[in-house]
Amino acid sequence: MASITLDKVVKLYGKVTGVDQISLKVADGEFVSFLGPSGCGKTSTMRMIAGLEDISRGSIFIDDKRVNDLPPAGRNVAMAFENYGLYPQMSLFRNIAYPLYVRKVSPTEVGREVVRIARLLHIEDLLDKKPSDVSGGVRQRVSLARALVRKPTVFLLDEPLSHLDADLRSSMRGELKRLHDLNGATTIYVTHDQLEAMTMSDQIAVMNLGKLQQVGTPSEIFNRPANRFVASFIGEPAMNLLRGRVASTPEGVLITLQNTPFVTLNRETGQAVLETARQEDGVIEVGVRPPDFTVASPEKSGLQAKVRFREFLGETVLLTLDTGAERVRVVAPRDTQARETDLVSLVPRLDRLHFFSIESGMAVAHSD
Amino acid sequence: MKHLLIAPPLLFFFAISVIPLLFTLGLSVTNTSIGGSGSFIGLNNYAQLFSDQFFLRGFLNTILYVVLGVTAQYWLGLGLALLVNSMVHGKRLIRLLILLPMMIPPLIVGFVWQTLLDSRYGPVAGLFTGLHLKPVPWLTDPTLGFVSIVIVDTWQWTPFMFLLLFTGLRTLPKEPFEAARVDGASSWRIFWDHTFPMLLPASIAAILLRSIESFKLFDIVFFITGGGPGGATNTLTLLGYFTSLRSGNLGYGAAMSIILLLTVVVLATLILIVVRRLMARADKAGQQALDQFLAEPLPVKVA
Amino acid sequence: MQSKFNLPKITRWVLLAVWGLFAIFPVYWMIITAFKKQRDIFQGPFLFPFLDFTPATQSWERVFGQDRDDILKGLGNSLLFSSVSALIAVVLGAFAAYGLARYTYKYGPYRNNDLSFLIVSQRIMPPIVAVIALFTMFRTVGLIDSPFGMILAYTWFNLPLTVFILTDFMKRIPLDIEHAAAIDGYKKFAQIWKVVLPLAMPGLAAAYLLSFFFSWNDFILALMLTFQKSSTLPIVITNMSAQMEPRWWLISAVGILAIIPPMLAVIVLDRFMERQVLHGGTR
Amino acid sequence: MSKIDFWVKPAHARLAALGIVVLLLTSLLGACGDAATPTSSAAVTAGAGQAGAKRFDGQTVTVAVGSFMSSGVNMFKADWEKKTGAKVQVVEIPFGDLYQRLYTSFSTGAGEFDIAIYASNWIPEFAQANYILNLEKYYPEKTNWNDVVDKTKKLMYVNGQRYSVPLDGDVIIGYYRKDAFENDQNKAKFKAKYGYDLAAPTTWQQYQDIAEFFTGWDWSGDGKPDYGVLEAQGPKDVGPFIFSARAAAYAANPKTPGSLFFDPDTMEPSINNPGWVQALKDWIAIKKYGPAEMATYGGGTMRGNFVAGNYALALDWADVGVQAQDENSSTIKGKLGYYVLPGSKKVWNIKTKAWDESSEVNQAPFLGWGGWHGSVAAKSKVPDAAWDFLNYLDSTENSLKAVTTPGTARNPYRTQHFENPQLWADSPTKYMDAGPYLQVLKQSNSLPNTQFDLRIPKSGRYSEVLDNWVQQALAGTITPEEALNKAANDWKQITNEAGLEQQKKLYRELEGLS
Amino acid sequence: MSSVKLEALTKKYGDNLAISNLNLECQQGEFIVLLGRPGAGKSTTLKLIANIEELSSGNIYFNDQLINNIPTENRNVAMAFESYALYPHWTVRKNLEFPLKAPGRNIPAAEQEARIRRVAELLEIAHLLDRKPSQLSGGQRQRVSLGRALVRPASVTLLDEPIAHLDARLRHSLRGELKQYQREQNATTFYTTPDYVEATAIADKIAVLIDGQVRQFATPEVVYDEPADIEVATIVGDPKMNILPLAPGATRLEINEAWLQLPPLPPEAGYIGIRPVNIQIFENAHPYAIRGTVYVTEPMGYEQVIRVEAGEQLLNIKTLLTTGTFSIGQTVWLQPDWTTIHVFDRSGQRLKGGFH
Repeated sequence: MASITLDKVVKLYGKVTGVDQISLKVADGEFVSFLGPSGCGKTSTMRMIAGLEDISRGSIFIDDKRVNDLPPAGRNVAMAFENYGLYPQMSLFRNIAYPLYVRKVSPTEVGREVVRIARLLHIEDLLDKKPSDVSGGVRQRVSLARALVRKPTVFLLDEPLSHLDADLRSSMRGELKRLHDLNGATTIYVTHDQLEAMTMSDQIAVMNLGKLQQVGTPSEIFNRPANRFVASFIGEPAMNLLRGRVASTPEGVLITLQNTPFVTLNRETGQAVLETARQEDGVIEVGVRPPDFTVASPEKSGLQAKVRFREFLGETVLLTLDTGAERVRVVAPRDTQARETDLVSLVPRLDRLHFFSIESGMAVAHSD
Repeated sequence: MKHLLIAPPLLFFFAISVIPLLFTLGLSVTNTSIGGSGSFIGLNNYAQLFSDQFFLRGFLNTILYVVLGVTAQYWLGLGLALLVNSMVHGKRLIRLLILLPMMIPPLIVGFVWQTLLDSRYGPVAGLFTGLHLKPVPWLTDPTLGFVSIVIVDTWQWTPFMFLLLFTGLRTLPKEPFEAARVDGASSWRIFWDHTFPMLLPASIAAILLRSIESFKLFDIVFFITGGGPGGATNTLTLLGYFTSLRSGNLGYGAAMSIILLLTVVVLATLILIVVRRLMARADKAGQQALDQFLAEPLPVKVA
Repeated sequence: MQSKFNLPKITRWVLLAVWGLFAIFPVYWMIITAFKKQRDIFQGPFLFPFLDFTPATQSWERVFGQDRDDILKGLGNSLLFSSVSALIAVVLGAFAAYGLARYTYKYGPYRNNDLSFLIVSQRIMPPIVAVIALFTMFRTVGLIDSPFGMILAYTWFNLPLTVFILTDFMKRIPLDIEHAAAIDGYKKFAQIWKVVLPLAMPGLAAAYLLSFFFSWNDFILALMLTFQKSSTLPIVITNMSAQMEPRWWLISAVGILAIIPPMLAVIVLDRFMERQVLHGGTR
Repeated sequence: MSKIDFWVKPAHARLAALGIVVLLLTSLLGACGDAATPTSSAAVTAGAGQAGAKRFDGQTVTVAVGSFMSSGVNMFKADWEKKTGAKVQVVEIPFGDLYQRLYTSFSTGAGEFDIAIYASNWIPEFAQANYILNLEKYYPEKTNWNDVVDKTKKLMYVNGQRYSVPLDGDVIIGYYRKDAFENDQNKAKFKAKYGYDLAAPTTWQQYQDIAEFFTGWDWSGDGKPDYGVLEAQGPKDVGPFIFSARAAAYAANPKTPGSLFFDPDTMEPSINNPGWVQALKDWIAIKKYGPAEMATYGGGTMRGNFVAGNYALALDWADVGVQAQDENSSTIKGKLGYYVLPGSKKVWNIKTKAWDESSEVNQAPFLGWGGWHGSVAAKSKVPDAAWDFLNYLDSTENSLKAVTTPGTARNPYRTQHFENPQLWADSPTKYMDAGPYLQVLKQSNSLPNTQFDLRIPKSGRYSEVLDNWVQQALAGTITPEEALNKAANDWKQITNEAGLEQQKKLYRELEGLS
Repeated sequence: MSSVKLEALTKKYGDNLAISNLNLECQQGEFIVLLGRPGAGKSTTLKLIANIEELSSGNIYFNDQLINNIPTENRNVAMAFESYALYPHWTVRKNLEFPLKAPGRNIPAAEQEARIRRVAELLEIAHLLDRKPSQLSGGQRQRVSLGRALVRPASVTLLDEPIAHLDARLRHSLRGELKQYQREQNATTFYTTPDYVEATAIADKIAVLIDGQVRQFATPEVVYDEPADIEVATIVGDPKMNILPLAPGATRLEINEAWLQLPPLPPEAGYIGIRPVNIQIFENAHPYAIRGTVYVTEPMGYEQVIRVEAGEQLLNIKTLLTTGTFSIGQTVWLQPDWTTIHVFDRSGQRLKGGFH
């Protein structure tokens, strides 16, 4: 078991900066996800922790020991690869046994361990097969088994579920979570899928363009996104971001969308919004998650919008609406009457609004 | 449509391969010589071959050339491919340089090496003298002459091996190798456990191709030693050429050619089998310890 | 990057340098020999121009003077035969390889594998087995010493190789890309021409290059099947040196010329071979 | 990272395309160049036609010639073409493949060649098979016939009829380094060691002594140890001729003429008799007086090496003499001495099966390979033009020009060539001291016991077999006796295959016995 | 722009039956989604329509004309491949141009340009037109592949999981736009996906494919509310509908020594199905509830999915995050809402009618 500390880690590819000054602490036994779109530097960061790539600048510590110059073998980390990285010429048994074998573990011990892990992952019947003879799901589990069998201090999982079909992905998600719960090893999990990060992690580190955007628990990330990027990356469908004018009124701070009053904030929340807006031509970005609108008849006060698409999702419907300048998505109960081309009024939940600076994109306030 | 696609090579096969083969087969059972008509003499030519010490020597030489030359070329080519593959910069230039020997017509190769190895005015001898060693009679000692040919052949054709193996290396997936590094395997282990076995198909193809080409070894020997001293460096192709075309003994030469062909076919098959076995064993040797678990009943119960 | 063989960098460079020296030195030797007089050759070893010996242009005077026509003829013939026969071998080989990769053949007991073995097995046959018969056949139809005959012979010689190399490449081209072309409204020939062949480019380039090398370096077929008109460079050089005196300075000079075309071919085609054409086409 | 996606960069694409286009264009140019040659010659012919009809207008004479002899032909081609309006096409055939090529061409009757220029050794075989034309009807018009050296004349006759035009005289002679031999110190040292004066060797024993004497020390003054001797001992080359030349002294007994290669009565091979064995032992013995690579040297390499200095003695045709005059190759211009092939005081007698010993040295110069001759193919469609061209090559003026030009492979064969050393000094060779050279050549050609090479059919195979076994003995894998016995066995087989009686008849006739 | 009729399509690979007796009929301009798990035969069906795969038996009609023997290039179908199948040696623009320039199409250059522009804007790839596929991300490649299928007029447009690899934002916006675009073109569209949300969102009609057969062919609402059988029911909905087997003639459900009274059911009932949102979860013992152990919890935004081990069953429950926080191994009580159950017979077929 180990903690991991990244101290201003930088990765340069020629002149391109792949990872820009990442500092992060992963506590012993934590499950931390690196989340971000492809090319955001999350995989590079993990590979630097694994020792597969050189660290251009900064330091990485495992248990307070600087590991910059240690080869992968010296770091006692185990890794599962996106494409599984199985040894194609070896049987599944040998694949799983390999890390023990190179450590010259006694044969009996190897056998015992491999079988134990294989049973845990329900692949004990397939051990004499070659990777090419088994399905993606099995390969994925073999890859995990190979990482698990070593009892490493740190687990690195690089998008291990991305090539599985939906059913398997959702069940493996649960299995992985349970596995972590059982063995408690420090785990770093790289993914571009916000759902995976949200459902599994203790902490999420959201990354974009090589930079760390926010670190926090899933709930923090979801409810108090640090900036526009985090806000729109987390949650599906994505948060609506709308431009609003800010004005100070006696009742509080009034936000106007499309020249119609949208919401009035109390003084405490409004102050920060007001200050930011003053520096930015009186404009602010309002974030509203699609479930946080209520669809009402057009005569009700709220954001006026015309339904563009109505998509049936089972329990709910997803409405895509035009407000004139912007497009808004709303998740509504399936009995909502609005049909395509209908005019409706959208009423936001006042306690779930987010405000971002137009220029910097940083969160200014959250109305909860 | 599909028949049309494959017609030309098949046509070539029948027109320019089968007919000459039959022709040569026919010649080999006669005593035809240039300057005289031949008559049917059955398998006499073949019988004679096996008491002909030049032929036997040439036969042995040919096989040794193939075995020694191809082995040397394989390991050197593999080493070079690994080295170049691990480079980040300058790959293209290095590759061009490595391929250079392959581009030189054997005739010129023959001349260059003949002078290089000359014990009197060759730079190799100069090097030996410079190191206070006795110059070695590279071309005039039967054994060394043989070794020299292997060296030159290796010089010229290692690039070919390199080319095939390098291409093979580049098509390997990279994740298993990273996995092995994380799993804690040393470079040496990674090579034996992964690179080598995964390169197996490319290796077999390369070895087979080179072996087949090696059997045709002719020009280098022709230009460097002419088969000497005393026939110590003769190859079957060289002998066939001299017998058929220089001394005009077409029937006998044809019989030699046929034996050569048979040898190639048999040895190519054998090499295929042996190489596969050897490589499978090399793969296994490193893994034997693990293999026995599969045979053993799985010993432990899991809670 | 993959399968990084983690020797220390220095060791790697040293090993490469050792091989480099071994590979390049004979070429260097050839180059300096082209600037020696014959007596310098036999009194050597002289390694450094201006230090050991005074460079002479004797060989180049002959190359561009007395022997120019012969050398040009040899060079021209070699280029013509090698480039054209390699082209034909690659085109025919590509079509055959496409057939073997995409269709199922059944001629009596012969299936795809047997057919490709038949084709490739021709390469196993040492030329010495066939040359006498070939000579006789070519004489009968008047192909001796004709460019057409030589191109035919080299095509025969190289076709098995190109089929062998290209079949694998063709198999690697995803079927879906061809299907896409069909969906887009193109007939089979257009599919092959516009889509398959460009994608097989690295293979085509490699096959072309190897064919070119083999034809360029051939000695025995040219020896048998040409007299004068169609002599290739190796034959011209052989004739030039012969037994009167070993004009190694001259051979070296021609040798330098002889390396240039294959080197150009490598430089040009190397770019194609490096290309990962398939990259990006599919998921 | 280092991968450059080719298609990404149009500049590269264009460059590559350009490269391919250039490559193809060059090849096409090559083809055009080829095609252009006949056209331009045709133009020349047409031009000549306008000037007035010439003797062989529009005829083409195709000449097959061993590769390195071609310049001796090419240098006269244009002149003759201009004179006669005919066209000459020279077909060079690699030296080693000449016999086989000519044979297949003649025997399948394709009539590709009008003229064959080849070894005189093959004349009997080709004449007998009617592949070449009997030239008697043309000879009366030849004005310079009498001038040809006697021995060379004899080479042209089969059944008393002439079948060739001589272009070259081949006899093997000895060379030595005059500068080393005339050095007083060396002389004294030699005398002290061997008890007789240092001079050009007259016996093989002396040859060996001298070789030993000059081996292993720097007598040439270039700072490196030198060697006593250089001979072409390489396989598949001129070895059999040099070896036969050495054997002649021991095995060509004037009492039993024509017995060098076979017993003319039985056609039993003589090559395994003690005379030949002695010659082979001698030949093996001199290996240690030359560089190790001597075992790989053919005639050409040997010549290049010898004239570069460092060797005291050599055996060769007349070529070394000419080549030594070329200062690009040679460091020994003006330092060369010559001698008729050494002889022996004992010579084997095949009849008595014993050595005939005498105080007289038996000298038997050897006309190895027999020299280049030209013949007209029997199937030629333009025999008159062919003859005329050969005659032109052999004209008094041209032959002299040819033999005095280096690199023609043509050596003196007419008395006129021998008689005036000044002509040599004035020639392109600038042979300033040709007198002694010509003297030795002339003498070698005209001694009573001068030996012809083996000229019966299949001579190529006989010498191939001999070469194979002798090479074995040289390499030390078998004894000289064994080697020659095996060679003799193979010779018997070849003779039987070709027909013993027929071979015997021809052998006797050519040796002037029947 | 044709109507399409698939009649008894069958496709065998060796002895393997990939498609067996598949029937489907659609009107011109309809948007049909083939929904099914990987390997259900969705792609194969599209490939049979395109004639990329050869029919083993059956008939295909476009506009009531039998087209079995018409080769691919003459069928005038457009297709986006699951593997993208872009031409890697050409730029995006050339990739899009290629189908427009095909022999016989004779589309004026100006119209070609206009079509490319339109599609490029629709798919947000206008800025990528001069790049090669190798310079694009996976999602961009997929959009190019989709663009190549949409750029030209076609009798039928076949889209094989065309937006599966786009990021969430694009997937959501493109879904609607895609349907809108096809409607404007009046194009008949076949669209495959394993994702029921995508299917219900976009389809005029969904054909649920299982083992090479159409199990249900209906509007999204019908498929969701009245799944034809258990397998359809478990494909549509995430997390999966919980399926509980019934003992023959059972009137109550027994789990973990507790039992729940069932509503009256017909005797042939073999299974009941209940969607995860229709089970309530309690931290404390609750009347009319069964006991279970939390297997795993998955918070997602405002909601959470809790998997609970109850007897032999692993039940999915979807509820708001505000319901409470549960940890692995915790004991919980579950109460289904009987008014929303689906009832299936022993072979898995839906039993009609309400049962509450």
